Amino acid sequence: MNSFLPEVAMVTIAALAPILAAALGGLATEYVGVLNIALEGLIMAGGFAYVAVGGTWGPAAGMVAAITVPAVLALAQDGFARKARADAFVVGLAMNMLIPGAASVMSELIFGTKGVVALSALASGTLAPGAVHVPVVGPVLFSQRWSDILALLASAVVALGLALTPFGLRLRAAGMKPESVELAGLSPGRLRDGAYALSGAACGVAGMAMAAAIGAWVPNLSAGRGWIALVAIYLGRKRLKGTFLASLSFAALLALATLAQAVPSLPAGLLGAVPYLVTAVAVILGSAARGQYARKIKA
Amino acid sequence: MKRIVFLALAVAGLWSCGGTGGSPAKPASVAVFVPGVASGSPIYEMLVSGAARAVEERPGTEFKVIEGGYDQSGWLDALKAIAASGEFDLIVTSNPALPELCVKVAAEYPEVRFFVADAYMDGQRAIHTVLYNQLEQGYLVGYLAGALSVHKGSNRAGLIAAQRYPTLDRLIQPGFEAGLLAADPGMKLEYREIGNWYDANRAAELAASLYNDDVEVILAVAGGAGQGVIAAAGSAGASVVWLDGAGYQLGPDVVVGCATLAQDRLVYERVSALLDGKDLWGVADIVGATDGYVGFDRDGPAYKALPESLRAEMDTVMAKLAEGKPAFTLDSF
Amino acid sequence: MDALALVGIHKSFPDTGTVALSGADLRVARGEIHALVGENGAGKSTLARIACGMLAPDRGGIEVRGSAVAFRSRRDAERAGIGLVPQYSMLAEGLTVAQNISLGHEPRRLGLFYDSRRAEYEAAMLAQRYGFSVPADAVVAALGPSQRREAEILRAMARGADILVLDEPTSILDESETRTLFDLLRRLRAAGAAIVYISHRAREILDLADRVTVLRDGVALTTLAAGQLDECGLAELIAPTGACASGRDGASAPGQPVLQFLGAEAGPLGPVDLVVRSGEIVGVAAFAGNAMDTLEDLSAGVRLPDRGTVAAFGLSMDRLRRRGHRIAYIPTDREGRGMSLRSSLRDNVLAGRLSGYSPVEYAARKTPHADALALAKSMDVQGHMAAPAEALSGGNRQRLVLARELDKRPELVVVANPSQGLDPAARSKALGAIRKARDQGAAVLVLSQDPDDIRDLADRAFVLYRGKLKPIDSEEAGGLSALLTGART
Amino acid sequence: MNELCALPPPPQSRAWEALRRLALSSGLALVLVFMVSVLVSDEPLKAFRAFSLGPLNSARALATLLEAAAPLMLSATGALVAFKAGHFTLGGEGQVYAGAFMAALAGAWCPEGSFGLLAAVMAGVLGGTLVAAPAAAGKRWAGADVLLVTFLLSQAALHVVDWAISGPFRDAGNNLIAMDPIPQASLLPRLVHNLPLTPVPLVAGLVSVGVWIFLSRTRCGTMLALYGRNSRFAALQNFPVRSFEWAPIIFAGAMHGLAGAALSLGSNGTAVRGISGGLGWNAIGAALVAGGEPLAVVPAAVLFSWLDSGARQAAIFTELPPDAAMIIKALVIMAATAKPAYTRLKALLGGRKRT
Repeated sequence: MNSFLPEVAMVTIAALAPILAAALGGLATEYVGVLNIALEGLIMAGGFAYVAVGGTWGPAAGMVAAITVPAVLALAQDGFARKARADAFVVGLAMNMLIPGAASVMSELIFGTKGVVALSALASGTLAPGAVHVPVVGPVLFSQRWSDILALLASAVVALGLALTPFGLRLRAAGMKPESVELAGLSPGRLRDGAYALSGAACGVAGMAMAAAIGAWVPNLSAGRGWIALVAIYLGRKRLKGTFLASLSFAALLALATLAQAVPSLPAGLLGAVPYLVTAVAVILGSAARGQYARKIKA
Repeated sequence: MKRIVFLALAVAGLWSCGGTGGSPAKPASVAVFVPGVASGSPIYEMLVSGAARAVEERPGTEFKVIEGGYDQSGWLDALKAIAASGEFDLIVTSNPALPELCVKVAAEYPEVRFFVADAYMDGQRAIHTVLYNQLEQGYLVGYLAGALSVHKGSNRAGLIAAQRYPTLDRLIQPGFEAGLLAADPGMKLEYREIGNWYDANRAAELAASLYNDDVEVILAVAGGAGQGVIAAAGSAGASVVWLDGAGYQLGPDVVVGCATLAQDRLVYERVSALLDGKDLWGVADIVGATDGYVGFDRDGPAYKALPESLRAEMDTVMAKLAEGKPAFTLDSF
Repeated sequence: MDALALVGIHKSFPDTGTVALSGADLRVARGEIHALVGENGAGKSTLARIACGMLAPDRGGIEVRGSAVAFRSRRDAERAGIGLVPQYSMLAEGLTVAQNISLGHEPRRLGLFYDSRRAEYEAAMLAQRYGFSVPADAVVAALGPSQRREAEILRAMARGADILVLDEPTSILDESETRTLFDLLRRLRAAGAAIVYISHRAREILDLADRVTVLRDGVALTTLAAGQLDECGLAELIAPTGACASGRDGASAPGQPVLQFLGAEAGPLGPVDLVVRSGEIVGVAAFAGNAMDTLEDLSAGVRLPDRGTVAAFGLSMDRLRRRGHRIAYIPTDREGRGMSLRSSLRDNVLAGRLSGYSPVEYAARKTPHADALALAKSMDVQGHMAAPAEALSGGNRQRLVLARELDKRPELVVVANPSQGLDPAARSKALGAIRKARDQGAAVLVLSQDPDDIRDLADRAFVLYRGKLKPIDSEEAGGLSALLTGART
Repeated sequence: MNELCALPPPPQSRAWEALRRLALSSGLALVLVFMVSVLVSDEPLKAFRAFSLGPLNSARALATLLEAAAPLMLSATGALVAFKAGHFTLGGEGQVYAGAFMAALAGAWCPEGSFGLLAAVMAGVLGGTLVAAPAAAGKRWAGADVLLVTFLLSQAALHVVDWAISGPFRDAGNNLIAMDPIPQASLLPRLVHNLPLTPVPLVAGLVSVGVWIFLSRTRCGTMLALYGRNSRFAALQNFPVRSFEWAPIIFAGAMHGLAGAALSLGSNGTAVRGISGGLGWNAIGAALVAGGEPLAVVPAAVLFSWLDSGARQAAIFTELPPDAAMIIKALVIMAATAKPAYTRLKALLGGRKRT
């Protein structure tokens, strides 16, 4: 039992890496005031690009592809939505259909299979395998995969970019009032493009982390991480700190639900629902508490 | 508006000249319905190749492979569309869940016949099924898992499944447990569930937590998500057992054993028989290790790297199973 | 040589099917304050946006300091030294004043990170230079309208613009703030800046401008020296209606108390005691800061007082809305509270009288549609019934809200800044409609930052200063101004 | 002076606009199908014919097409009402699944016959409503974010129903992961002998007409649309905003539940694991492709199921991979929502007007 907490921490960090990267990417488009529903598809695009390119030219090239391909896709997605004045939400939904379909066709072309493509060269090693036996810190920190660490670092970069750079400031301004950036001589459309590209790149890193974790491309690789990332953004009230905390707590809930399967009397199928139910109840109660507080101020 | 009229005319033209294009009387035509995607799934690849071989030997027989995709809820509509096309006399498929769907389709299209491998349903005149004795399959990998665990000093083995389904509950898991106990009566089974067939990362998390908890061998019954178990075994230096031959390719270093089904042989034999007019309709057979349809693949690098004594033990178990010892007789399913 | 010359500008908006400008000219010299006037929808704002590079003209040329330019973006115009103070706020509400001012030219640390300290310092220095009180580190959302306007002016000045376009800058400023602004503009003029000043207020224009260009139906009608004009003549030029003479008519016949404040306190608003009776117009001349907004919120029942009561028809405001009393509310925040921008003009007009139709009558669409047309016409709202209200210009939006709200045959009218965005003719029509409501027995509360509104409308008047109400003699407009400014010193 | 206001109102111009865009995107779909057929198949004409006409070439195929489109019409209409009210519900998938589950439960337990059918339909509606209810209540009493709560509840419902169908409520005698079969007499009746046509398409059509009447011809519908675009304004106009906060969410839940019931009570004959099969997501797509026009939901749903069914037909007759169909579907959906300028409105206005 004394290994329980480190284990929760370890699984949480592994679960957090892709969710956080995707959530912060999605936050970039929320900053400019659009919901990028295509996070799920973009993660898949990143994972597939990593395996498809990495399979031929090695993991480093795969990583570059994992970042650029989804970024370009997201850019195209936004470009189409803006130029054709299409509903950004519908275009995002369509991206979520398009990407798995295209990945499957390309997988058949490149690897001759629509199924699992396992390439052990692309599997991520752990940070310092020898240090696992260091108490507490060992398993929590040193047994993490470098791909996850990389995704967390990328998340930090995105977070810094959003919080501390002029670019982040401009995104926020564009989201609050597009005319404010227009008056400042900037193009709200270009800023939106930038936000989309950033969200694509961040999702690509998330996909890379997921593919590297298992050393393979698996159809439907993202398996709902993009949606969880969206939940984290909204749970975090579209703020940076909030999104981080929400991602972290959701990852912890998922880790707990995973580890709770060790208790034989709990039905494994139902445990999957728990993180969502808990969060839904928390959201409603949280809103109610805020409402009460606001009423008190008024009365 | 003009455009629409033009389009309508063009479409109508295509339609009318297409109507005369049907081929003249054909002896038989076979559709292979893959409930999933064939490439990457050995059991379905064998389904296709077995049926193809049977058809090739009978010139004039039409043959077509149709993939139904992973979404179980779409299979019924796909099957109906195949039957409704009127192009096919025999639909060949493989999956324990398919007979129920075939019954529904057969009620509407009585002229179509079905052969379902890896499934069991008797008494339906339109359907022939053959079930593998997967108790034996589970037993083989269970025994290996048990013996290897004991060898490595662990008394627990894992089973990570995508979700609960009847074949798992009634055949694979009991067989696996029987194998574990046969190897060592003190063995215990840890069951974990992913919730779907594709979330490989969650599978990896589940597997990692088992391996961290002194489990040495895990059986993965999880489709694409099984890749996660292989990855986790790789980083934990532990082992995986698999239910069909593909495991060795997916994880040459960690997949120590694969129990196999002779799906291509079975499909070839039965489709040939059916095309030759043998009346197997309504019959449900069960085949297993005694007739060679369930076996164990010795050709894995990780298996060959196991200690000689373990492999010798496995040879004995396989030989005995082929003689029907222990007897996992199934009269029905 | 003109500092800025716009020659033969054409501009139409295919989306909404409107032609805003058809060959408009404007020439502004160095060291001049040049007023641009015209009725609502004459194309003033469009011309301003074109001058600032925010819109590209369909045809026509722009010259800056004698050389022809083609602005591909706002940035080009900014480089040419043209600053804009827009009619509607273009500040990002959630950012600080300094962030808004520095947007697009952010000071950086290490070439990468936003240097917020330096941005705040620069903004504060800028504010000090122009004698503005707006704090550089405050979030815009927390500011009152006049401080927002200050921030807006600072942003236009921050890039060292010497051609400045101000689009109705005083519409939400009080007298003393207006005076501060005018001082600033005069100083800029003395320094050689060219200033385009867009406004409706004849008196302001005569007070401030050197020359006046009148825009009508998208063409420049004439350009005159301001000295040649008087108030009435200017109004006549803007819209030849003969309705120049404003002033009060009708008489109040106060009856039952309708709206009552009893020691009401909320946020910056001190204890307020006020009774508005049926058949009278009570005017409150507004003052800078949040108290004005708070008073509006309390009067409209949007917010409840922290202490004390606000009641209408003897009912606390939170219960009132369920009782079906006829209340007209014309808010300052027209787009946020007064209309649904993306809904059709028809639905916006009819919103106030939906419950008056029987289901069958409404489903048949004939009567409601005729009503909507008549109502829009009654206030000269110009626009297509099926088009979204977004397509309406500011003045049309104001008229739409006035038409709908006053059509309710209200028992209580709460109106804030009734003449915002209206040209003199439309204004006098609007004020007439408010008076008519009074004459039909409504209790009317007018809150306005424009002392003229109070002077022209109010039977009894108050001034709101530091959250408190002080009664004034509304008959003396001069007295009002004096009180407003006097109260500040 | 004011001749613009004197023009008659354009007759449902938005609906026509939506229909026109749908027609154009159907044309685009045909072009894309043709291109893919030429690229991929060695019998391009056959592939094209199978894809485009396969779903339409017999009464039976047409009936199947309509039948498949009907649940989508129902759920998309529900989603559309919620969107009109400004509530972005992302919870359709779980609501459909819960509806299918509850309908199968009631259908199998209640006495067979039309009472059983009725009970099953009601149970389905209840199922969808129950999943939506906490979101509606959370919005009404706590102001909780609708998008977030509906999605979370939907995910939870998906897990719970998955567990229920493959665990305690599974039909033990069945190898399909499904619940006990609903007796034949409690299933949806067929309108025409030998055609798979149930009353569901009719009901779905009526629902969308009803919603159209509600939104465009009733006072309450007008108020709802105004509320959806500016809730603050609606409150100040004294509209019944309190009900608008929850009722549209409940309605969407009910419609998704009804769609789920139609799935269970149709050809499936019970609730199968994964029966919702993306219906909730497609509903959002169809509602948005319909441009917020309830009447356009019907053709939008038919377009969606035509693409699905055409892909299936093409896969049967030719080598066209199912993934190609998915890609085509995605591209058509994108195109369907594109707005190539408001040329129509411009023409209507006759061009001259000043702002």
